Amino acid sequence: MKVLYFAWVRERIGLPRETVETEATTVADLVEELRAREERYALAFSDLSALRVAVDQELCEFDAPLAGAHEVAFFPPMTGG
Amino acid sequence: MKVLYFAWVRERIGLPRETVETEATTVADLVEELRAREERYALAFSDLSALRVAVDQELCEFDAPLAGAHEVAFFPPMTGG
Amino acid sequence: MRISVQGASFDVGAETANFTAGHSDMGAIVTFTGVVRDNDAGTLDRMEIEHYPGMTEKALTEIAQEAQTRWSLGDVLVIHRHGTLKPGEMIMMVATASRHRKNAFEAAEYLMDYLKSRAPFWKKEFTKDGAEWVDAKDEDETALTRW
Amino acid sequence: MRISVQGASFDVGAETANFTAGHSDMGAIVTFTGVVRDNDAGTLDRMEIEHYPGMTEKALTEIAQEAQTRWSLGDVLVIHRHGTLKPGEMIMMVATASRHRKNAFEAAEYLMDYLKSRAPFWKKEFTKDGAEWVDAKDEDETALTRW
Repeated sequence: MKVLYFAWVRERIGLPRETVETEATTVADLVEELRAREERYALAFSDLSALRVAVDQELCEFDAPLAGAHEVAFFPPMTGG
Repeated sequence: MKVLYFAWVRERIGLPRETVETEATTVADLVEELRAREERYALAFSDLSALRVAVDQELCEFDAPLAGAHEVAFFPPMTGG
Repeated sequence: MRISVQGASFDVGAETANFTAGHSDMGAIVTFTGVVRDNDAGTLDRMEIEHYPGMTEKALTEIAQEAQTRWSLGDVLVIHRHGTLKPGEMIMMVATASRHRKNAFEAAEYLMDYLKSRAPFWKKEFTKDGAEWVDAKDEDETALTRW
Repeated sequence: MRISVQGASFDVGAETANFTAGHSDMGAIVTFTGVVRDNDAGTLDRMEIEHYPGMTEKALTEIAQEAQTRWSLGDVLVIHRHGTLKPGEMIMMVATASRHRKNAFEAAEYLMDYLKSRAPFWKKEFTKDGAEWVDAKDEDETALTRW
Protein backbone atom coordinates (compact mmCIF):
# COMPACT_ATOMS: atom_id res chain seq x y z
CA MET A 1 0.00 0.00 0.00
CA LYS A 2 1.32 3.45 -0.98
CA VAL A 3 0.89 5.90 1.90
CA LEU A 4 1.29 9.65 1.32
CA TYR A 5 1.64 12.52 3.78
CA PHE A 6 1.14 16.21 3.09
CA ALA A 7 1.76 19.54 4.81
CA TRP A 8 2.49 19.26 8.57
CA VAL A 9 1.67 15.54 8.56
CA ARG A 10 4.54 15.11 6.10
CA GLU A 11 6.79 17.29 8.25
CA ARG A 12 6.00 15.46 11.49
CA ILE A 13 6.48 12.02 10.00
CA GLY A 14 9.52 13.24 8.10
CA LEU A 15 8.77 11.80 4.70
CA PRO A 16 6.33 12.48 1.87
CA ARG A 17 5.47 8.89 0.99
CA GLU A 18 6.29 5.30 1.78
CA THR A 19 5.17 1.80 0.94
CA VAL A 20 3.56 0.03 3.83
CA GLU A 21 2.97 -3.71 4.18
CA THR A 22 -0.38 -4.00 5.91
CA GLU A 23 -3.34 -6.26 6.46
CA ALA A 24 -5.46 -3.34 7.72
CA THR A 25 -9.03 -3.51 6.41
CA THR A 26 -10.00 0.10 7.20
CA VAL A 27 -8.23 3.44 7.31
CA ALA A 28 -8.65 3.46 11.10
CA ASP A 29 -6.85 0.10 11.33
CA LEU A 30 -4.02 1.45 9.20
CA VAL A 31 -3.78 4.51 11.45
CA GLU A 32 -3.48 2.22 14.49
CA GLU A 33 -0.65 0.30 12.86
CA LEU A 34 1.18 3.50 11.95
CA ARG A 35 0.70 4.99 15.41
CA ALA A 36 2.28 1.90 16.96
CA ARG A 37 5.41 2.26 14.85
CA GLU A 38 7.23 5.28 16.24
CA GLU A 39 6.74 8.43 18.25
CA ARG A 40 6.68 10.67 15.14
CA TYR A 41 3.74 8.66 13.76
CA ALA A 42 1.94 8.73 17.10
CA LEU A 43 2.41 12.48 17.16
CA ALA A 44 1.18 13.00 13.60
CA PHE A 45 -1.92 10.90 14.24
CA SER A 46 -2.61 12.08 17.79
CA ASP A 47 -5.75 14.01 16.88
CA LEU A 48 -7.70 12.54 13.98
CA SER A 49 -10.20 15.41 14.04
CA ALA A 50 -7.34 17.59 12.74
CA LEU A 51 -6.71 15.19 9.85
CA ARG A 52 -8.32 14.33 6.55
CA VAL A 53 -7.81 11.17 4.55
CA ALA A 54 -8.15 10.21 0.89
CA VAL A 55 -8.23 6.65 -0.43
CA ASP A 56 -7.21 6.38 -4.06
CA GLN A 57 -7.45 10.20 -4.31
CA GLU A 58 -11.03 10.44 -3.05
CA LEU A 59 -11.77 12.05 0.32
CA CYS A 60 -13.32 9.59 2.75
CA GLU A 61 -14.00 8.91 6.43
CA PHE A 62 -11.60 7.13 8.76
CA ASP A 63 -13.86 4.07 8.85
CA ALA A 64 -13.57 3.65 5.07
CA PRO A 65 -12.58 0.14 3.87
CA LEU A 66 -9.17 -0.41 2.29
CA ALA A 67 -10.13 -3.44 0.15
CA GLY A 68 -8.56 -2.98 -3.27
CA ALA A 69 -7.04 0.39 -2.38
CA HIS A 70 -3.67 1.34 -3.85
CA GLU A 71 -3.02 4.71 -2.26
CA VAL A 72 -3.92 6.29 1.07
CA ALA A 73 -3.09 9.92 1.84
CA PHE A 74 -3.18 11.76 5.17
CA PHE A 75 -3.19 15.54 5.46
CA PRO A 76 -4.62 18.48 7.40
CA PRO A 77 -7.80 20.27 6.28
CA MET A 78 -7.19 21.81 2.86
CA THR A 79 -6.53 25.50 2.35
CA GLY A 80 -6.81 26.16 -1.37
CA GLY A 81 -8.12 29.22 -3.15
CA MET B 1 -37.80 74.05 -17.30
CA LYS B 2 -35.79 71.63 -19.39
CA VAL B 3 -37.79 68.46 -20.04
CA LEU B 4 -36.11 65.32 -21.41
CA TYR B 5 -37.56 62.14 -22.84
CA PHE B 6 -35.80 58.81 -23.32
CA ALA B 7 -36.42 55.49 -25.09
CA TRP B 8 -40.05 54.93 -26.15
CA VAL B 9 -41.20 58.06 -24.33
CA ARG B 10 -38.91 60.03 -26.62
CA GLU B 11 -40.22 58.14 -29.64
CA ARG B 12 -43.88 58.67 -28.76
CA ILE B 13 -43.48 62.35 -28.08
CA GLY B 14 -41.22 62.71 -31.08
CA LEU B 15 -38.42 64.73 -29.55
CA PRO B 16 -35.59 64.15 -27.07
CA ARG B 17 -35.86 67.40 -25.12
CA GLU B 18 -37.68 70.69 -24.98
CA THR B 19 -37.94 73.78 -22.83
CA VAL B 20 -41.32 74.09 -21.15
CA GLU B 21 -42.76 77.19 -19.55
CA THR B 22 -44.60 75.95 -16.50
CA GLU B 23 -45.92 76.93 -13.09
CA ALA B 24 -46.32 73.29 -12.07
CA THR B 25 -45.25 72.70 -8.46
CA THR B 26 -44.96 68.90 -8.67
CA VAL B 27 -43.97 66.38 -11.31
CA ALA B 28 -47.58 65.18 -11.40
CA ASP B 29 -48.78 68.72 -12.19
CA LEU B 30 -46.24 68.96 -15.00
CA VAL B 31 -47.45 65.62 -16.37
CA GLU B 32 -51.04 66.96 -16.38
CA GLU B 33 -49.97 70.03 -18.34
CA LEU B 34 -48.06 67.94 -20.87
CA ARG B 35 -50.93 65.46 -21.26
CA ALA B 36 -53.29 68.31 -22.08
CA ARG B 37 -51.08 69.55 -24.90
CA GLU B 38 -51.44 66.98 -27.65
CA GLU B 39 -52.44 63.41 -28.31
CA ARG B 40 -48.81 62.21 -28.51
CA TYR B 41 -48.16 63.51 -24.98
CA ALA B 42 -51.41 62.00 -23.71
CA LEU B 43 -50.32 58.70 -25.23
CA ALA B 44 -46.79 58.83 -23.77
CA PHE B 45 -48.15 59.61 -20.30
CA SER B 46 -51.22 57.34 -20.40
CA ASP B 47 -49.83 54.87 -17.84
CA LEU B 48 -47.59 56.42 -15.21
CA SER B 49 -46.86 53.01 -13.67
CA ALA B 50 -44.87 52.26 -16.84
CA LEU B 51 -42.82 55.45 -16.42
CA ARG B 52 -40.00 56.66 -14.23
CA VAL B 53 -39.01 60.25 -13.57
CA ALA B 54 -35.82 62.04 -12.54
CA VAL B 55 -35.66 65.62 -11.27
CA ASP B 56 -32.24 67.19 -11.74
CA GLN B 57 -30.85 63.74 -12.54
CA GLU B 58 -32.12 62.06 -9.37
CA LEU B 59 -34.84 59.42 -9.54
CA CYS B 60 -37.96 60.51 -7.66
CA GLU B 61 -41.67 59.89 -7.28
CA PHE B 62 -44.38 61.59 -9.35
CA ASP B 63 -45.46 63.66 -6.34
CA ALA B 64 -41.96 65.19 -6.02
CA PRO B 65 -41.87 69.01 -5.83
CA LEU B 66 -40.39 71.00 -8.71
CA ALA B 67 -39.32 74.05 -6.68
CA GLY B 68 -35.86 75.07 -7.89
CA ALA B 69 -35.64 72.23 -10.41
CA HIS B 70 -33.85 72.80 -13.69
CA GLU B 71 -34.33 69.51 -15.47
CA VAL B 72 -37.05 66.85 -15.46
CA ALA B 73 -36.65 63.59 -17.39
CA PHE B 74 -39.28 60.96 -18.22
CA PHE B 75 -38.40 57.45 -19.31
CA PRO B 76 -39.42 53.79 -19.02
CA PRO B 77 -37.91 51.49 -16.38
CA MET B 78 -34.18 51.24 -16.97
CA THR B 79 -32.55 48.22 -18.59
CA GLY B 80 -28.82 48.59 -18.07
CA GLY B 81 -26.23 45.93 -17.44
CA MET C 1 -12.62 54.00 -8.24
CA ARG C 2 -13.14 54.46 -11.96
CA ILE C 3 -16.46 54.92 -13.76
CA SER C 4 -16.49 55.05 -17.54
CA VAL C 5 -19.54 55.56 -19.75
CA GLN C 6 -18.33 55.18 -23.31
CA GLY C 7 -19.37 54.42 -26.85
CA ALA C 8 -16.07 52.71 -27.67
CA SER C 9 -15.40 49.04 -27.01
CA PHE C 10 -13.12 48.10 -24.13
CA ASP C 11 -10.45 45.46 -23.66
CA VAL C 12 -11.72 43.20 -20.88
CA GLY C 13 -8.34 41.49 -20.60
CA ALA C 14 -6.37 44.70 -20.21
CA GLU C 15 -8.94 46.16 -17.83
CA THR C 16 -8.91 43.04 -15.68
CA ALA C 17 -5.11 42.85 -15.68
CA ASN C 18 -4.76 46.54 -14.72
CA PHE C 19 -7.37 46.33 -12.03
CA THR C 20 -5.89 43.17 -10.52
CA ALA C 21 -2.28 44.36 -10.67
CA GLY C 22 -3.17 47.54 -8.85
CA HIS C 23 -4.36 45.77 -5.71
CA SER C 24 -1.77 43.52 -4.18
CA ASP C 25 -3.09 44.38 -0.72
CA MET C 26 -6.43 42.86 -1.70
CA GLY C 27 -6.78 39.08 -1.74
CA ALA C 28 -9.93 38.85 -3.85
CA ILE C 29 -10.82 40.31 -7.23
CA VAL C 30 -14.20 39.66 -8.86
CA THR C 31 -15.17 40.79 -12.35
CA PHE C 32 -18.47 40.59 -14.17
CA THR C 33 -18.66 41.12 -17.92
CA GLY C 34 -21.93 41.50 -19.81
CA VAL C 35 -22.01 40.35 -23.42
CA VAL C 36 -24.71 41.05 -26.05
CA ARG C 37 -26.36 37.68 -26.42
CA ASP C 38 -28.27 36.77 -29.56
CA ASN C 39 -32.01 36.16 -29.10
CA ASP C 40 -33.31 32.59 -28.96
CA ALA C 41 -34.27 32.66 -32.63
CA GLY C 42 -30.74 33.78 -33.55
CA THR C 43 -32.06 36.80 -35.46
CA LEU C 44 -30.59 39.70 -33.49
CA ASP C 45 -28.88 42.11 -35.84
CA ARG C 46 -27.82 44.68 -33.27
CA MET C 47 -28.68 46.35 -29.99
CA GLU C 48 -28.80 50.10 -29.44
CA ILE C 49 -28.21 51.39 -25.95
CA GLU C 50 -29.54 54.84 -25.13
CA HIS C 51 -28.51 56.62 -21.98
CA TYR C 52 -28.97 59.89 -20.11
CA PRO C 53 -25.63 61.72 -20.28
CA GLY C 54 -24.82 63.33 -16.96
CA MET C 55 -27.27 61.31 -14.90
CA THR C 56 -25.65 58.05 -16.01
CA GLU C 57 -22.24 58.97 -14.62
CA LYS C 58 -23.86 60.35 -11.47
CA ALA C 59 -25.98 57.23 -10.88
CA LEU C 60 -23.07 54.85 -11.51
CA THR C 61 -20.82 56.86 -9.21
CA GLU C 62 -23.40 56.77 -6.41
CA ILE C 63 -23.91 53.02 -6.83
CA ALA C 64 -20.15 52.38 -6.85
CA GLN C 65 -19.56 54.60 -3.80
CA GLU C 66 -22.30 52.81 -1.88
CA ALA C 67 -20.74 49.44 -2.74
CA GLN C 68 -17.25 50.64 -1.79
CA THR C 69 -18.43 51.85 1.62
CA ARG C 70 -20.72 48.95 2.39
CA TRP C 71 -18.20 46.21 1.61
CA SER C 72 -14.98 48.14 2.46
CA LEU C 73 -13.70 47.62 -1.05
CA GLY C 74 -10.14 48.42 -1.99
CA ASP C 75 -11.34 49.53 -5.40
CA VAL C 76 -14.26 49.46 -7.84
CA LEU C 77 -14.38 49.68 -11.63
CA VAL C 78 -17.51 50.21 -13.72
CA ILE C 79 -17.44 50.45 -17.52
CA HIS C 80 -20.70 50.69 -19.47
CA ARG C 81 -21.08 51.27 -23.18
CA HIS C 82 -23.83 53.01 -25.10
CA GLY C 83 -24.59 53.17 -28.81
CA THR C 84 -24.74 50.31 -31.28
CA LEU C 85 -23.52 46.84 -30.31
CA LYS C 86 -23.49 43.56 -32.22
CA PRO C 87 -24.10 40.10 -30.71
CA GLY C 88 -20.93 38.92 -28.99
CA GLU C 89 -19.76 42.45 -28.15
CA MET C 90 -19.16 43.35 -24.53
CA ILE C 91 -21.65 45.82 -23.09
CA MET C 92 -20.20 46.45 -19.69
CA MET C 93 -18.01 45.21 -16.90
CA VAL C 94 -17.62 45.74 -13.18
CA ALA C 95 -14.70 44.76 -10.98
CA THR C 96 -14.36 44.73 -7.20
CA ALA C 97 -11.27 44.32 -5.03
CA SER C 98 -11.59 43.23 -1.43
CA ARG C 99 -9.55 41.51 1.25
CA HIS C 100 -11.89 38.52 1.27
CA ARG C 101 -13.91 36.78 -1.40
CA LYS C 102 -17.33 37.10 0.18
CA ASN C 103 -17.24 40.90 0.07
CA ALA C 104 -15.85 41.00 -3.46
CA PHE C 105 -18.65 38.72 -4.73
CA GLU C 106 -21.44 40.44 -2.86
CA ALA C 107 -20.34 43.90 -3.93
CA ALA C 108 -20.14 42.84 -7.58
CA GLU C 109 -23.64 41.38 -7.42
CA TYR C 110 -24.90 44.54 -5.74
CA LEU C 111 -23.34 46.69 -8.48
CA MET C 112 -24.97 44.56 -11.17
CA ASP C 113 -28.38 44.55 -9.50
CA TYR C 114 -28.35 48.31 -9.11
CA LEU C 115 -26.98 49.23 -12.48
CA LYS C 116 -29.57 46.97 -14.15
CA SER C 117 -32.48 48.91 -12.68
CA ARG C 118 -31.15 52.24 -11.41
CA ALA C 119 -28.68 53.46 -14.02
CA PRO C 120 -30.40 55.28 -16.91
CA PHE C 121 -29.73 52.94 -19.83
CA TRP C 122 -32.35 51.58 -22.22
CA LYS C 123 -31.79 48.77 -24.70
CA LYS C 124 -33.47 48.40 -28.07
CA GLU C 125 -33.09 45.21 -30.07
CA PHE C 126 -33.09 45.24 -33.87
CA THR C 127 -33.93 42.18 -35.94
CA LYS C 128 -34.89 41.97 -39.62
CA ASP C 129 -38.52 42.04 -38.45
CA GLY C 130 -38.19 45.36 -36.69
CA ALA C 131 -37.06 46.96 -33.47
CA GLU C 132 -38.24 46.54 -29.91
CA TRP C 133 -37.37 48.12 -26.58
CA VAL C 134 -36.22 45.58 -24.04
CA ASP C 135 -38.68 45.41 -21.14
CA ALA C 136 -37.42 45.72 -17.59
CA LYS C 137 -37.80 42.41 -15.79
CA ASP C 138 -39.76 42.08 -12.56
CA GLU C 139 -36.98 39.84 -11.26
CA ASP C 140 -34.45 42.65 -11.71
CA GLU C 141 -36.56 44.94 -9.55
CA THR C 142 -37.07 42.13 -7.02
CA ALA C 143 -33.31 41.54 -6.90
CA LEU C 144 -32.87 44.95 -5.25
CA THR C 145 -34.91 43.96 -2.20
CA ARG C 146 -32.15 41.70 -0.92
CA TRP C 147 -29.74 44.57 -0.30
CA MET D 1 -13.96 23.39 -19.50
CA ARG D 2 -10.31 23.88 -18.68
CA ILE D 3 -8.55 22.94 -15.43
CA SER D 4 -4.93 23.87 -14.97
CA VAL D 5 -2.75 23.12 -11.94
CA GLN D 6 0.55 24.83 -12.55
CA GLY D 7 3.65 26.22 -10.92
CA ALA D 8 4.02 29.01 -13.47
CA SER D 9 2.30 32.35 -13.16
CA PHE D 10 -0.66 33.09 -15.43
CA ASP D 11 -1.83 36.19 -17.29
CA VAL D 12 -5.20 37.07 -15.77
CA GLY D 13 -5.88 39.58 -18.55
CA ALA D 14 -5.21 37.16 -21.39
CA GLU D 15 -7.11 34.36 -19.64
CA THR D 16 -10.12 36.61 -19.05
CA ALA D 17 -10.06 37.94 -22.61
CA ASN D 18 -9.82 34.43 -24.11
CA PHE D 19 -12.54 33.07 -21.88
CA THR D 20 -14.90 35.96 -22.59
CA ALA D 21 -14.29 36.03 -26.34
CA GLY D 22 -15.07 32.35 -26.65
CA HIS D 23 -18.63 32.73 -25.39
CA SER D 24 -20.72 35.12 -27.43
CA ASP D 25 -23.78 32.95 -26.78
CA MET D 26 -23.40 33.59 -23.07
CA GLY D 27 -24.53 36.93 -21.66
CA ALA D 28 -22.69 36.78 -18.35
CA ILE D 29 -19.05 36.13 -17.49
CA VAL D 30 -17.80 36.14 -13.89
CA THR D 31 -14.18 35.81 -12.85
CA PHE D 32 -12.60 35.48 -9.44
CA THR D 33 -8.88 36.00 -8.95
CA GLY D 34 -7.07 35.20 -5.71
CA VAL D 35 -3.99 37.23 -4.85
CA VAL D 36 -1.36 36.53 -2.17
CA ARG D 37 -2.10 39.19 0.40
CA ASP D 38 0.55 40.31 2.83
CA ASN D 39 -0.20 39.59 6.50
CA ASP D 40 -1.47 42.39 8.73
CA ALA D 41 2.03 43.09 10.07
CA GLY D 42 3.36 43.41 6.53
CA THR D 43 6.05 40.80 7.16
CA LEU D 44 5.09 38.05 4.72
CA ASP D 45 8.13 37.06 2.70
CA ARG D 46 6.52 34.30 0.65
CA MET D 47 3.88 31.60 0.59
CA GLU D 48 4.49 28.01 -0.40
CA ILE D 49 1.60 26.02 -1.77
CA GLU D 50 1.84 22.26 -1.56
CA HIS D 51 -0.60 20.04 -3.42
CA TYR D 52 -1.39 16.40 -4.14
CA PRO D 53 -0.55 15.80 -7.80
CA GLY D 54 -3.19 13.66 -9.42
CA MET D 55 -5.84 14.16 -6.78
CA THR D 56 -5.74 17.93 -7.27
CA GLU D 57 -6.66 17.74 -10.95
CA LYS D 58 -9.28 15.11 -10.18
CA ALA D 59 -10.89 17.13 -7.37
CA LEU D 60 -10.92 20.37 -9.39
CA THR D 61 -12.43 18.58 -12.39
CA GLU D 62 -15.19 17.08 -10.24
CA ILE D 63 -15.96 20.46 -8.65
CA ALA D 64 -16.02 22.18 -12.05
CA GLN D 65 -18.23 19.50 -13.61
CA GLU D 66 -20.68 19.74 -10.73
CA ALA D 67 -20.86 23.53 -11.18
CA GLN D 68 -21.27 23.22 -14.94
CA THR D 69 -24.19 20.81 -14.59
CA ARG D 70 -25.88 22.52 -11.69
CA TRP D 71 -25.88 26.01 -13.24
CA SER D 72 -26.02 25.00 -16.92
CA LEU D 73 -22.79 26.85 -17.56
CA GLY D 74 -21.54 27.46 -21.07
CA ASP D 75 -17.98 27.07 -19.81
CA VAL D 76 -15.79 26.92 -16.71
CA LEU D 77 -12.13 27.75 -16.20
CA VAL D 78 -10.07 26.90 -13.11
CA ILE D 79 -6.37 27.79 -12.78
CA HIS D 80 -4.55 27.11 -9.51
CA ARG D 81 -0.87 27.51 -8.85
CA HIS D 82 1.42 25.64 -6.49
CA GLY D 83 4.98 26.32 -5.36
CA THR D 84 6.45 29.57 -4.10
CA LEU D 85 4.49 32.81 -4.40
CA LYS D 86 5.30 36.35 -3.29
CA PRO D 87 2.80 38.89 -1.90
CA GLY D 88 0.90 40.45 -4.81
CA GLU D 89 1.21 37.36 -7.01
CA MET D 90 -1.93 35.69 -8.29
CA ILE D 91 -2.61 32.27 -6.80
CA MET D 92 -5.62 31.18 -8.78
CA MET D 93 -8.58 32.20 -10.85
CA VAL D 94 -11.94 30.77 -11.82
CA ALA D 95 -14.24 31.94 -14.60
CA THR D 96 -17.84 31.01 -15.38
CA ALA D 97 -19.93 31.72 -18.48
CA SER D 98 -23.70 31.60 -18.31
CA ARG D 99 -26.72 33.02 -20.09
CA HIS D 100 -27.72 35.02 -17.04
CA ARG D 101 -25.78 36.76 -14.29
CA LYS D 102 -27.31 34.97 -11.32
CA ASN D 103 -26.03 31.57 -12.46
CA ALA D 104 -22.59 32.90 -13.37
CA PHE D 105 -22.17 34.47 -9.91
CA GLU D 106 -23.52 31.52 -7.96
CA ALA D 107 -21.41 29.01 -9.86
CA ALA D 108 -18.24 31.08 -9.29
CA GLU D 109 -18.96 31.28 -5.57
CA TYR D 110 -19.63 27.55 -5.47
CA LEU D 111 -16.31 26.85 -7.22
CA MET D 112 -14.47 29.04 -4.73
CA ASP D 113 -16.18 27.54 -1.69
CA TYR D 114 -15.40 24.02 -2.81
CA LEU D 115 -11.85 24.55 -3.97
CA LYS D 116 -11.05 26.29 -0.67
CA SER D 117 -11.94 23.23 1.38
CA ARG D 118 -12.08 20.25 -0.97
CA ALA D 119 -9.15 20.61 -3.34
CA PRO D 120 -5.89 19.27 -1.88
CA PHE D 121 -3.82 22.42 -1.49
CA TRP D 122 -2.01 23.53 1.67
CA LYS D 123 -0.52 26.97 2.24
CA LYS D 124 2.52 27.74 4.34
CA GLU D 125 3.47 31.32 5.13
CA PHE D 126 7.09 32.38 5.59
CA THR D 127 8.10 35.48 7.52
CA LYS D 128 11.49 36.41 8.93
CA ASP D 129 10.27 34.92 12.23
CA GLY D 130 9.64 31.50 10.75
CA ALA D 131 7.10 29.50 8.84
CA GLU D 132 3.55 28.51 9.64
CA TRP D 133 0.90 26.38 7.96
CA VAL D 134 -2.27 28.33 7.26
CA ASP D 135 -5.14 26.92 9.29
CA ALA D 136 -8.39 26.01 7.57
CA LYS D 137 -11.14 28.41 8.64
CA ASP D 138 -14.37 27.20 10.19
CA GLU D 139 -16.20 29.73 8.02
CA ASP D 140 -14.83 28.06 4.87
CA GLU D 141 -16.26 24.73 5.99
CA THR D 142 -19.52 26.41 6.94
CA ALA D 143 -19.72 28.06 3.52
CA LEU D 144 -20.23 24.63 1.94
CA THR D 145 -23.50 24.05 3.78
CA ARG D 146 -25.31 26.59 1.62
CA TRP D 147 -24.97 24.55 -1.55
